[in-house]
Order: sequence, then structure tokens, then C-alpha cells
Amino acid sequence: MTADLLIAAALVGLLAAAAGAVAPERLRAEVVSVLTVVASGCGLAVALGVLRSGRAAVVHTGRLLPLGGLSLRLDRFGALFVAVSAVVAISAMIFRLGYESHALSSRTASCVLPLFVTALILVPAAASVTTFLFVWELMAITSLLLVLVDHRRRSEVAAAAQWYAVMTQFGAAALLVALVLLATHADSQSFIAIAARSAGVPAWVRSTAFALAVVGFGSKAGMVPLHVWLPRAHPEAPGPVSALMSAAMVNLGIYGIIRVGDGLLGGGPAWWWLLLMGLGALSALFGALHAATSTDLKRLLAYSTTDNMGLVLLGIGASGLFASTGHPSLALVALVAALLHVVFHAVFKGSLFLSAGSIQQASGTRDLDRLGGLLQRMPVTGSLFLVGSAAIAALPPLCGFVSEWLLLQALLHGLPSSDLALAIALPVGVAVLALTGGLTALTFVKAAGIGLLGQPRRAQAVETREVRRSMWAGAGILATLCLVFGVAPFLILPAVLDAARTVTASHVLDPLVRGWHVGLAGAPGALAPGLLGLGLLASVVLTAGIRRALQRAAVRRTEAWGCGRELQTARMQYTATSFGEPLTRVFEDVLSPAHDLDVSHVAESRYYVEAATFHTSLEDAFERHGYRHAASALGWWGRLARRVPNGSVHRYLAFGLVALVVVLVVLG
Amino acid sequence: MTSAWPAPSVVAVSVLQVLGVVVGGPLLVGLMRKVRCRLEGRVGPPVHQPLLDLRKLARRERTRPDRASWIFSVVPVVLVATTLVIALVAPLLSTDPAFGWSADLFALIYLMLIGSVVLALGALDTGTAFGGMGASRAMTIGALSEPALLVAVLALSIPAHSSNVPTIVARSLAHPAWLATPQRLLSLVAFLIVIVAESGRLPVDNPSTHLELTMIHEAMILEYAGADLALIKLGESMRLIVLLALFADLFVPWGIATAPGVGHVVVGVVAIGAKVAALGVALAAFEVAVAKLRLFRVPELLAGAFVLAVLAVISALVVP
Amino acid sequence: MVLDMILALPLLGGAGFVAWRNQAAGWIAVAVNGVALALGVWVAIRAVGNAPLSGAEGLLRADALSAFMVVVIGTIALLASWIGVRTMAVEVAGGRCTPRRATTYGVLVQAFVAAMLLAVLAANVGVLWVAVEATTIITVFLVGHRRTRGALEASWKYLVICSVGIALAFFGTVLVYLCALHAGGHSASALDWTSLMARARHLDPSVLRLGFALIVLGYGTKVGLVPLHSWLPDAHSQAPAPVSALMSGVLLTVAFYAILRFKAVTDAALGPGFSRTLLVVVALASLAVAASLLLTQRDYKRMLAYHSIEHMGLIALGAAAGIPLAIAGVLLHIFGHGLAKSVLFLTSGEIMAAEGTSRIDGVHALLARRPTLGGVFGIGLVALLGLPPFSLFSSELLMARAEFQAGLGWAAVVALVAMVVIFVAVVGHARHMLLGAPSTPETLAPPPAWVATPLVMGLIACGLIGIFAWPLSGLLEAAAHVVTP
Amino acid sequence: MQEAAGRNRGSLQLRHVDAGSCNGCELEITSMSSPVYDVERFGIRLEASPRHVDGLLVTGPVTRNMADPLRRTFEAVPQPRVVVAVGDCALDCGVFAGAYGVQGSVCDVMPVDLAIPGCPPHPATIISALRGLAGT
Amino acid sequence: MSSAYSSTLTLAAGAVLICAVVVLWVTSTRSMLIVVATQGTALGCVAMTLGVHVGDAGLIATAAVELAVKGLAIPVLIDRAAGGALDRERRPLVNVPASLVASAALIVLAFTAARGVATFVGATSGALVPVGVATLLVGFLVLVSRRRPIFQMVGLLLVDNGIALVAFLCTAGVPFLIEVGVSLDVLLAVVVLMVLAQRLRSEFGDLDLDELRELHD
Repeated sequence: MTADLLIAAALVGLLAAAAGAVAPERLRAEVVSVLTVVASGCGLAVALGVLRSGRAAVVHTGRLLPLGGLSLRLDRFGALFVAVSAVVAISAMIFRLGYESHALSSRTASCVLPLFVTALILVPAAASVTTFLFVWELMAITSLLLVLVDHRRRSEVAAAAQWYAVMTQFGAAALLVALVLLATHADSQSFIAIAARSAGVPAWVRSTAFALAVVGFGSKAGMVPLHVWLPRAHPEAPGPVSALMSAAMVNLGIYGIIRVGDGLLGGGPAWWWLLLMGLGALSALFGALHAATSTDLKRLLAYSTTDNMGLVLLGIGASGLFASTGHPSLALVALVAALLHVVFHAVFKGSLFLSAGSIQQASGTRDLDRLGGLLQRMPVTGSLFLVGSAAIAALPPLCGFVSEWLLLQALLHGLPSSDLALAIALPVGVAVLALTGGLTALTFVKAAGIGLLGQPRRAQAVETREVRRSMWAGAGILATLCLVFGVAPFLILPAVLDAARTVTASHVLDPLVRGWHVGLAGAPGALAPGLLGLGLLASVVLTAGIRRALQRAAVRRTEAWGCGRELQTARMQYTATSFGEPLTRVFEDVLSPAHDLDVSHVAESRYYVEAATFHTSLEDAFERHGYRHAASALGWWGRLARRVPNGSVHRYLAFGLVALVVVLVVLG
Repeated sequence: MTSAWPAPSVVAVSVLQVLGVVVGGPLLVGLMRKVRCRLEGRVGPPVHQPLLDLRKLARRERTRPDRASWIFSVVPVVLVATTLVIALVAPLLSTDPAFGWSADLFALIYLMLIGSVVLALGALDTGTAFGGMGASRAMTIGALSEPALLVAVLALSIPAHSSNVPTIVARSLAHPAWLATPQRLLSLVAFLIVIVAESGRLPVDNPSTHLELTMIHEAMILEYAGADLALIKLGESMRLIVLLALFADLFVPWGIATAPGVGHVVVGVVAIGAKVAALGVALAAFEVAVAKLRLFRVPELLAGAFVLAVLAVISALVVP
Repeated sequence: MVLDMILALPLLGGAGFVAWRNQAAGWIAVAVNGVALALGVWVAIRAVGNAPLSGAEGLLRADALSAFMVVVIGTIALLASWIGVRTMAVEVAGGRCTPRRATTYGVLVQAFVAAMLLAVLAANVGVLWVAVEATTIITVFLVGHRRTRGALEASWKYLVICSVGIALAFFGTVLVYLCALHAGGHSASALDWTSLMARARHLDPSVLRLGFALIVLGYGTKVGLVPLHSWLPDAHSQAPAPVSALMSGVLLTVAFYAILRFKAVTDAALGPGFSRTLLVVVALASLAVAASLLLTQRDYKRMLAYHSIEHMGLIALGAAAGIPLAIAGVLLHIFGHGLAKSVLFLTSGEIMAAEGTSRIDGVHALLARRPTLGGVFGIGLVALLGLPPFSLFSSELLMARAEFQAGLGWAAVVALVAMVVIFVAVVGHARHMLLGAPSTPETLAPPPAWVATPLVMGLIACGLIGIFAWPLSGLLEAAAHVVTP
Repeated sequence: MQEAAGRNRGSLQLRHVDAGSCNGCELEITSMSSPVYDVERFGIRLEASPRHVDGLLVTGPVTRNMADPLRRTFEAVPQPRVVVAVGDCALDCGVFAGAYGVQGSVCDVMPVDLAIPGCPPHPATIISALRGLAGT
Repeated sequence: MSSAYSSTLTLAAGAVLICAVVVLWVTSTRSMLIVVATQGTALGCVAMTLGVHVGDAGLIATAAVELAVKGLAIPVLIDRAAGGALDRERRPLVNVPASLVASAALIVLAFTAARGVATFVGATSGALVPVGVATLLVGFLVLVSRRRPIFQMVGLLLVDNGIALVAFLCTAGVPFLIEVGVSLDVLLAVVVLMVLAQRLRSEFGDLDLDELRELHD
């Protein structure tokens, strides 16, 4: 039954793609969106069925994919990711109904979008090396084409797509080697067989495969230093696509790391996981810092994706570390925390990206320095963005807090430890969590405060109007989930626990308390998000009531206090750049911002300034110090190599003569 | 997960805690102001002056900048409400308050964070230069002090194997030797620095400055008037007293009511009052003695706190 | 009989050009090639699980491998002759070509196709050699068809280098013949494929070793493998698009077919180690050369040509692995590469005709200005770079799996590194050509539907054979077993 | 006055505006906060934001340039609000009466609730007047 | 008989190699053509000698074809291609003394490398196989070092002749049908080269091949 639904999801997805290719332009958006929602709905149904029953959905056919065969097997672990992708896809497609983009309505884009969603749903179900790589690459190429949609309007799109293409191909190559290496040593390309036989595989093969998988999947998850494409490509994609990429596609990088590390390899030595924790910590800090200093709304969100995926990697690393040092119960808790964060990140980041898409469409820009005052002009979208921001800043009672709390608990309960690795890694993990937590709060105060509040910083922003209903409905679904999961995590926690158990084949008794609360079994105290939410609501009502009782007169609306000055313009407000400036100065050594002050004087005297322009820019340190050099080295090599074939037929023939001589010498 | 205490005691303790925080907060501020004035050679306003101010403000007109949204009006309410929740669940008087099992230290910190965040949002909502300036500075300092705070908390939680505050307090009482360990002392200092930074006291911020350009916290609330301002002032004083009370519980837990009974609770009230007052006096005295730091020296202070907290964790691992 | 017909049909099409001398002849050639393809498909269906067909008194022989190659050649020939009608019409209309030369062109293309068919259908490896040499001579005029300085230069280089290479292959063939005679072969039939395989175990190892090395060197020239690969970018960039398509799409792989045949003999005699070492060396060298020269490539037709060198390197590496899975992957790759590369060359011909330059920096914003051509070119590059759903993805994965199984994992990793570098380079070039906004808002006429259709169909075919296993898997496996123990 | 005292009941915050003073009054106002006079003990403070105060403490004649800012500051104070004019200049422009650049006294610009004469007024005078407002 | 056979064979084969070396030496087209014709004839003689020795009619026929094509047709064709112009190799890429030294090295290489094949074949013909390989290598050297189109055509011929020599010596020639095909192909190749050389001259004028460098990356 579930298998049929899985096939149905894929077929409806293909149907949607076909419809996108042939439908008349008038109907295209509607037809494609509705069909894709149906496909995602099928995917969601399969995932929920599998999560509930625990019976995997299996599809196998040799009639597809020559000499490899298509092999799908959706277990609970995969189902969790399918469910997440499906929910994000449904929201994004509802959003897409109202999203006005001529480019996204083109024949190609309409055809590719459903394919992308289908690939997102199929990746976690893939159960053989060939199938996995096929759908993985399909996902990569379809998302690449969708990133390209706006290439005519903005020149940055092409650059972003180029970065994305290169990084994703690099990652795919690493994955191919990792998976094929495992398949070769396990003598089968089925995941089940590999998992069963991987224990007998030589240690170097296991380690190589894991390291390559971390590289390959990490690049998809936006792991530093392979993240460079993410803050370029996610922002340049059209609204619904960037939501799908940042909320659903990056998760699959995490999926892959867990699937390979825990599922196929069944865990490994401590250094694997320390490596992962290190990379996670680096990603979290780097992403958070750049998000805090970004002024482009969607770029900020993209960097924050890197940050959150870093936290997830930290959790996975901690989980593996616990498992390898003999703490199976904590390992499970840490993994659950990481997975929970994946789910919640999808929910709030999806809502944020969709709201950001609305904002971009309504105001025509995503530059925070030009936005402002949107909450009054777009009350619903603005509120949804606020909810998402609060969730991502881990403010209770929204969902972000629950997963971060659980992760903190896992790290905390691993201490004190006699194991040196744990004793060093866990406190560092807590410190990273804490620092990113603070930076994220700052980031989203900036995003929401500068973007939505205050006065419009540009004339056009005054004209901004609320977007169509379906657009905020799409973001609203996810924002509602932020609140629902935040208050009632028990709705999702058992499913996540089952998923984590499935992939680690863990037999640990229930490590978490059941019911409304979240907590570690056997540990005193727990988190009561529902109660907390209720308490907050009650005390807000109480306080507001008291205020109302004390002061019944209407609030007087006056001009803002400007020290008595006559001229109080919107330009005097803090911008996103100035908001982040103190932080930029604090982390000057890491961010190394470039300043450029250009002063021109009046002709008569140098004492009078005619005009002054100040320009500041922050470049990604990895891009500047790593990738640029690599690119110029390749260019240098290319120019060098070009000198060899200079067009002389004699030289060409001489190659042959030399080869002939070598053959004769060696074989004669 | 219900309290082991009889219901009336629990209710009584809860009411006392909330009342204590609501009334004690302004009084603490008054006390600190008094101490300050005395040290400066003045008589100073009466200790209950902040309460008088609040009474007057509560009846005054509320204003709202014409471009601000509904967020602006919500901020004071949320600020007070979050602190009320903390006052309710935190073990200020007894080790087993209502919902004490849910009084997780991390949760309390994040509840406080809600207050900081909404204050900053409210400041940005005014659409003025001062609001943005204050919000930017406050959030930067907050972002840097949070890691120090969380790591310091971790250092406290490690020996207790829990981040539940009542549990930590109860275990500290059971093992007084913990209190003199290096990790305690180190995290104590870190905690103190963070309290100073979070509550906007000298040397991080001068709460009585009149110069907008040097303001951090005051700049954020320039636009609030009347009842809104009263709530904000109340909320801030509540945050301060809650922080100090938590600090007192975590580092000097003696006197807290560990069993139901009027006697215990009375002792608890007196003890926490005395401890908080002593801390307030010490803080005020310290404030008189130091000058405000330049804004960009503040991160150095917070980084110092962070290092101390990390050292605390490491020594917690070395000296279990 | 069928085999004779398959050979005769293209020649018939060539005769049509002489008889009619107008566009109708072009369509007749298309039809004739279509019929040849249909016959080839029939032969292929029959070849799976049955004894090989033979024809022309034993001179021709079609086992599954030959049948597969006939299908590949037929498909690409159909595509190329279809677009050839357009190319010649445009050239004649534009005054760049006289009707007389158009006729010559038509005849030569058909002869070229026939020579390739002869090469893969020949029962005797000597005849195979003659056919491959014949393709060289025929295509020299096709390469030089434009009569420009560049075309002349390219055809000179092409002829000289390939003649030398093919002579070396003849040397190798002679040495194999020598071994076969000494192993008891009869002089007339010793070079027959079946007799060679039958006596493979008794062939003299040291002479055979030298012979195979010379064959790899010699036929490798036509395949475009290092070291005698240098003619390829020149010839492919100067030839008319349909000829480039045929050369890059099938001629290279027909030459590789010869290497595959000899490899089977050598492996049977010497074990797989020798041919593997040799092929790995030339494959990796070819990949390195292609990667290095694609980095700063300035001409898009040359870019496609170097891309062919890369794919030939991949095919050689796959063949080095040698196990049936690898050979199946190689053959699938041959088909997929043929389709994608010929579509790309044909499209690039259209682009060049429309834009008047083959320089990468001379072409911009194609997707915006010429959506059809730009789209086909872009999707073709996607296919060629080995991304799904196109068959090159499946075949590259198959080859990689096989290489790992055969213990050539390290070489596969090196190849992957080269492929990533090539990806970087090609994506950069494609970005400059395809993306962006047009500098001037011009409305440009798209190519007629009858031109776009075969191109799109080619890409669709390339996708379908990568997704659906059932029409091809059996044939691929049967063909792979012909040249593997 | 009485109304204000009943309203404030021991808590009075004012915003000081120098509308064009010679700074004589400022010196006296500053010395109110010194240990000698210590106005704060009566619950009276000067605040930075007009939103936070109960009224204005205006000194000096109202110059042309300060008239508008003064009015704006007055508008910014939440109601009910008081205006305290300190010094002779604030009351009737003093020696600056009729000078170029002087628009008039404070009461020409806004209603004055409490006038404290003197050139400059003694701190004790100011404090006692303000105590009347504060109700202490 | 046997000694006459072997000395004839050795003489003819030696002539093939010597002609190849002489090609390196000469600079004028006319003298080079004489050398090429001589070499073709010598090659034909080798085939003829072998054919007579074995008594194989096919081989004798092959020898006749060979004589006709390589001894006569091709030199005449090349002469036509040269169009009577006095084309000289003025400045070879590798000058004459150096190319002679190089050819000596290549001949040594050929003798060492082909030893295996020589012993495998055995007998007089086997011993002469290295001569063929040496011719091939010298031909290759001509291809690599000579700038004039006609000299490159000749280099190609030398390579072909070397291989043909090896073929005759090793296996008494490939089967007749294939041999005809091969000869036809070589003939056609030379014809095509000739056509190309004419076009090159009409397009580029007096041309060194080394200047033909318009096409490169």
C-alpha cells in the first residue's frame, strides 16, 4: 500500500512536470502547483504511514536505470525526511500559486519544479547506490535549473549558479567515490547489504568512505568550508525555490551523513565524529557571524542555514562520539536532538524564506538597508516573519528552543567524563551553541527589526502592499507548525525517536520522557514547553489587563522624539549595516571588512567637503582565501597547458614518435 | 511531576515569589540608588522612590510614535510577562516551587532573552536613530554575554547532572563542599559580569546618563511614556532582582526553604531578601567606584567572562 | 543478406545525390539511413541470444557488439543527414558552397557512413583496418569542405596524423597476423575475428604485446587518445557541423571498437593486466590533456572536441576495467556520448551559422536571444557533463562501479578529479555563452521546427536510454560478453 | 499646582530646555543636584527623554531658533504636563527683551504653570517651588 | 639458390633502409623522388624475391601491384603535385647532420626493439625485420623534422614502406584482398595529400608546414 503511494507520488510528480511542459501559460502555475501538492501529499502519506507502522515501503524494478535497477526502500528514518520535504513542498506550492514570476512560469521552470520536488521526496527512499546517485543528481540539476530562472534579470544569478554547479558536482564526485567504494567492498550496491557487510570492510575503506561522504553531503548541507555556494544560490533562487532548497534540500545532506555514518557504516571511531563536530562548530560560528553581518535578507537567511546545519552536525558528531565511547543512550538523545533540529529548521526556515519571498515580491528588493515599516503595510506576512524569526532565535515557546535545549541536555549529560575527547568536545559544543544562539538572536532582531519595523527607508517601500492570500497561507502553514511543535513537541518527538532508532539500529530503552514534556528519562527536571507557553500567555494577558485597567485613555500617536529637530527623516534610522557594525568591529579579524571612503572637496577649498561616499563590504573569508586561489591556480595551469599544442603539425607528430619510441623501448 | 509539597504551601510560595519580585524589584533599584547617593555624599531619594515613580507613571498618558506598529505597544507587556513566569517557576524562596521541575536554567535564560529581544524590536520600531543605536548595542552585548552565561551555567550543571535549578540548588545544599570549588568561583565571577552587562549597569552601561549618544539601554526606551514606561521600568527591575536572586540561590543557597512550613518559608523570605540586598549594595558600591567602559572595550570584558566560564567548565571536569 | 543491405543502403543514398542533385536527394539519404537504422535494430534484436549473422560470403559478420555499433552509427547518421539537408541548403543559399560541392558532400557523407558500417560489420580485422583507413580518406574532404585556410590546415593535419596513426595500427595488425599464423592459422582466415579468438591462447605473448601496444597507439589516434590526439580539435572545429557530429559521435568510437576487439584477443592471450595498464595510461593522459586544455578554451567547437577526448579517455578507462559490467558501461557511454555530442555539434553549427563566430566570448545570452538553440545547447551540455536523467550519468556510474570492482578505483578517482575540473571549465564557458540579458533587445528567428525536432529528439533519446533499461540492457550485456571472457 | 501635586505624590521628573539662556540659570539648576541641595531626595529628577517626564523646566528668553524645538519638546511630553519657567528671562525676557533673535518669553510660546523668578534664582528657591509641584 | 635468395633479400631490404636515410640527406624534390622510386622498387623486389622463394602466386601478384604503385605511380603523382617547381627543403626543423645522427640512434633502437620479433620469425626474412622497423622510424623522423608538404608526404610513404617491408618479411604479406585494400588506401592517401598540397600552395603560396599554425587553442 505504502509502496503504491510512493510510486504514485513519483508518477504524479512526473505528470506535473509533463503538465508544466504542455499547459498553456495562463493555467500553468495553477496546474503545476496543484499536481505537485498532490504528489507531495502522496509523499507525506507514505512517510506518515511508514512512520506509524514501521514497515518500510519497498519498490524494486530492473526495468529502469540500465544495469543498475531502480531500488527504493523507505524506512522510518527516510520517512522523516520525506515528511519534512513534503510539508515544505506543499507550503511552497501553495505559496507559488500567488507568486508572480514570469520566469518561474516559463515552460522549462514549470517542468523542472515538480521534478525537483519529486527528487526531494525520492532521495531518502533510494536504497541502492545507483538509485541514490541518480535521484541525488537529479535533485542537483533540477535545483540548479531553478536557481537559473532569473538569470536574465540579475547578473548575480549566473555567478551564483556557477558556484552552485561546481560545488554540487564536486560533492557528487566525492559521494560517488564513497558509495561505490563501499558497494565494491560489500560486493553489493544495495544499502541493506552494505549495512550488513560493512563491519567486515577494511578500516581505511570505512574511514575514506565516511570522510568523502562528509565532504559530499556536507557541501549540500552548506557545511563550512564547502558552503560558499549556499549564500549565493539560495538568495538568487525565486521565493518558493529558495524555501525548498534551504528548508528541504539541505536536510538531505544531513540525511546522507547519518545514513552513511550510522546506517551503512554502523558508527565508527571517535575521530570521525570529532571531525564532524569540529566542522559543525566551524559552520555554526561562521554562518552565524556572517548572518549577523549580512544586509541582504535572503543571504542572511542562507547563512543562517549554514549556521543551523552546523548545529545539526554538532549534534550528529556528539551522537557518534557518545556511541563510540559507550554512551548509547546519550547517543540516541543527541541524534534525536539533531534530527529534531532538522525538522524544526525546515519549518521555520521554510516560513522565513517564503515570507522573504513575499517581501521581495511586494517591495521589489531584499536589501534590508532599503526596507522598513513593512509590518504595517504587510501585516500578515510581517507577523509570519516575526514568528519565524522568534522560532529561529530559539525563543520559547516556539519550536527552535526545544531542539536546542535537547541538544544542550545531551551535551550536558555527557559530562563530567573521563574520556578526553568528550571532556574537550562537549564544553566546546556548548560554547558554540551559546555563541551562535546569541548571534542568531541579534541576526533576527536585525532582520525583523530593520525589515519590518520603523519607517520605510526608501520611497518604493511606502507603496508596498500585502501579498495575495495563497502566498501568506503557504508561509502560514509553516509558521503555525513552528508554534504547534514548539508548544507540543510530543506530536513529533516519538516519530523522530523511531527514525533515529531505525538508522542506528539502537536497542536503548526509551531515553526520553513521554508526554507533554521533554526531558531525559531518569534525569530530574524537564522542559515543559506547553506549560511555558500557557504561562507566558496567561501572564501577558494579565499584564496587559493591568495596564488597561490603569490607563484607559487611548494611546496618543505623536511624532517620534528627535531632540526637537524639525527634520526627522527615515534616513536617520539605523540600517542593517549600521546595526551589525559593532559586531563587525568586534570580529574584525575574522570578517576583515573592506572599507572604502571616498571624499571629494569643493573646488575653492579643501576644507569643505562636497560629497563623501562610504562603502563597506564583507567578503567570505573562505571564498577570498581559498576558492579564489584555487580558481586562479586552475587558470594559470590552463594558460600554461595551452602553450603546448601550438598548432605545429611537427610537434603533434613528435608526440607520436616519442610514444612509439617508448613503446619500442619498453616492449622490445 | 507534581510538587512534593502540600498545595497551600506551594501556592503561598508562588504568590510570595511573584509579589516579592514585583515589589522587591523597584525596592532593590531604590536601595541601590540610595547606596549610590550615600557614597556620593548625598541623602538621596527614599528607598521606595521607584515605587512612587511607578505609581505616578502608571496613570500617565501613553504615547506611540506615529510610524510604530503594534509591536511597540506589546513590548512592555511581554517584558514584564516573561519575568513574571520566571518569578513563578524559579526556586527563589523554596527548593520546590510550583512547576519547579520545569525551572530549567537554560529555559530561564532563554525566557530572559525574550525580554531583551522584544525590547530591541520595540526600539527599532520607533524608527529613530536612537532606537536603532540602542538596539544594536544592546543586542551586540547580549550576543556576546549569552555564551559566557550558558557556559557558566554548564559549569554549575555538571556536578549536579542537571540543568534544573531546584535540583542544582538542592544538591549544592547537600554538598556544601561544591560551593568552594574553583569552578564555582570562576563561574561566579563570569556570572556576575554577565549580570552587570545584561542589566545595563556600570561599567557596561550607565543607567542614569542623559547623553543619548552614550546610551545603550536607555536609548531603547526613550519613546515609552506613561503606563508603558512604568511596565518597562518594572520589568527591568524585576529582571535585575531575578538575576540577583538566581545568583544568590546558585552560589549562596543557604536559607532557602527546603521543606514546607511557615517557619521555613519565613526564613527563606528573609534569607533571599538579605542576600539580594547585600548583592545590590555591593553592586551599587562597585558602580560608584568604576567608570563606564568605552563601548568597544565591553566585548573584552565579556570575552574575559567567557574565558572564566570555560575555565570553570574545565576545572569542573578536572575537579569533579 | 541483411548485412549487405545495411552496407549498401547508405551507398544508395550517396548515389541519390549524384542522380538528383537537389534537396530531395538529402531527404532520400535521410530515409535510406532511417531504413538502415531499422535494419540495424532488427539485427540487434536478433543478435541477442542467437548466433551471429553473416553476409557477403563470410566477409561480414554481426554479433551483438557489431549490431550495437550499427544501431549507434545508424542513429547518428540519421540525425546528421537530417541536419545535413539544412546545413547544405543554408550554405548553398549563402553562396559559400556551389551545388556541385554540395553533391560531393552528400556522396562523401554517405560513403563515410558506409565505411563506418563496414568497419563494424567486417569479420576480418584486416578489412576493419581498411575500412577505418577509408573513413580517414573520405573525411579529409569533408573536413576541408569549406575550403577556407583553416579547413585546409585542419584537413592536412588530420590526414597526416591519422595516416601515421593508422599505419601504426596496420603494423600492429601485421604482428597479430604473424602470431596467428604461427599459432596455426590459415593465411586467408587468420585475421578473422572468430579464428583469432579461437587461437588466442596460443598466440605468442611478446609479439602480441608489441602488436597490441601499436594497435592502441594507432587506432588510438583515430579515437582521439593521447599522444596522437592533436588532429581532433582542429578537424572537428573546421568540419561542417553534420560531419563533426558524425566524426565525434561515431567515428571515434568505431575506432575504439577496433581496440575493443583486439583487447579481447590480447586479454585471452596475456591476461587482462597488460591491456589494462596500457589503456589506463592513455586514458588518464587523455583525461589530463582534455582537462588542462578545456580550462581556458576560447572556441566552443574546440571545447566540444576536447570534451570528446575526455569521453574517449573515460571509455578507455572503462574498457581497461574489462569486466562485463565495464564493457556494458562503455557501450552505453558510446551510445549516449554519440547522441549528446552529435546533437551538440549540430546545434553549435546552427549557432555558428546564426552568430557568425565560434568564439566563446563572441556569443552571449543565447538562452535569452535564441531560446531554442541555447536551450538545446545547454541541455546537451548537461547531458555531456554526465548529469541525470541522461544516459551518460548511468554509463559513467556503471564504469566507475566496474573500475572499482576491477581494482582500478584509484584511476577512477583520478578520472573523477579530471571530470570535476572539466565540469568547472565547461560550466564557466557555458555561463558566458548562455546566460545573462541580451545587450540589445533583438528578435531573432528561431530555427524551423524540422531542424529543432531531431535535435530535441536526440536529447530525449539520450535521456530515455539512460532511464529505461529494457530495450538496451539485454543487448548491452550480450555485446559485452562478446569481448569479455 | 495642587492638582499636579496630587497627581505626582512624591515623584517629579522634568526635562530641562535651555531656550536661549545666558547659562546663569543652568549653573543654579546644576547645583540643585549637588550634595548641598540634593534635589533627588524629594523625588525630583531631570530626565533625558521628554516622554519620561511630567513637564518642562525652561530657562532663558525664547530665541527664534529655539521656539520651534521648545514647542516640539512640549508636544512630546505626555499629558497632563506642566511647564516651569525658571529665571527672569524665561518670565519676561529680562535684559534681552526686544533683542534681535529673541521671540519672547516662555509664556508667549506656551502656557506656563509655574514661574520661578530670579536672575538667576537661588537653587533653594527652585527646589522649594518644585517641591510644591512634586507634592513633597 | 638459398644463398642467392638470402643475399637478394638482404640487398633489397637494405636498399629500402638506405633510401630512407638518403631521404633525410637530400634537400631537393627531384632527387628525393628518385630515392622514393628506388625504395618502392626495392620493396617490390623484396616481395618478388619472397614470392619466388615461396612459390606463392598471390605474393608475386602483390609484388607486381607494389612495384606498380610504389615504384611508379606514387613518384609520378608526387612529381605532378610538385608541379615541376623546384621545391627545396631549405631549413629542416632538425638539420641534416643532426637528423642523420638521430636516424642512426633510431636504427639502433629498431634493431634492439625488433629482436624479439626477429627471433620469433626466424630465418633470413626474420633477421631483416628490424630493417623494416628502422625504415618506419626514419620515416617518422622525416615527418617530424621536414617542413615542406612534399617531404611530409614522403615521410608518410617511408612509414608505409617500412611497415610493408615488415609485413612481407614476417608473414609473406597479408592476404591478397587486404593487401589490395591497403595499397589502394595508400595510393588514395597520397592522391588526397597531393590534392591538399596543391590547394595549400594556391591558398598560402610558398609554404612551410611549420607556419601552418592558425588553428590552436
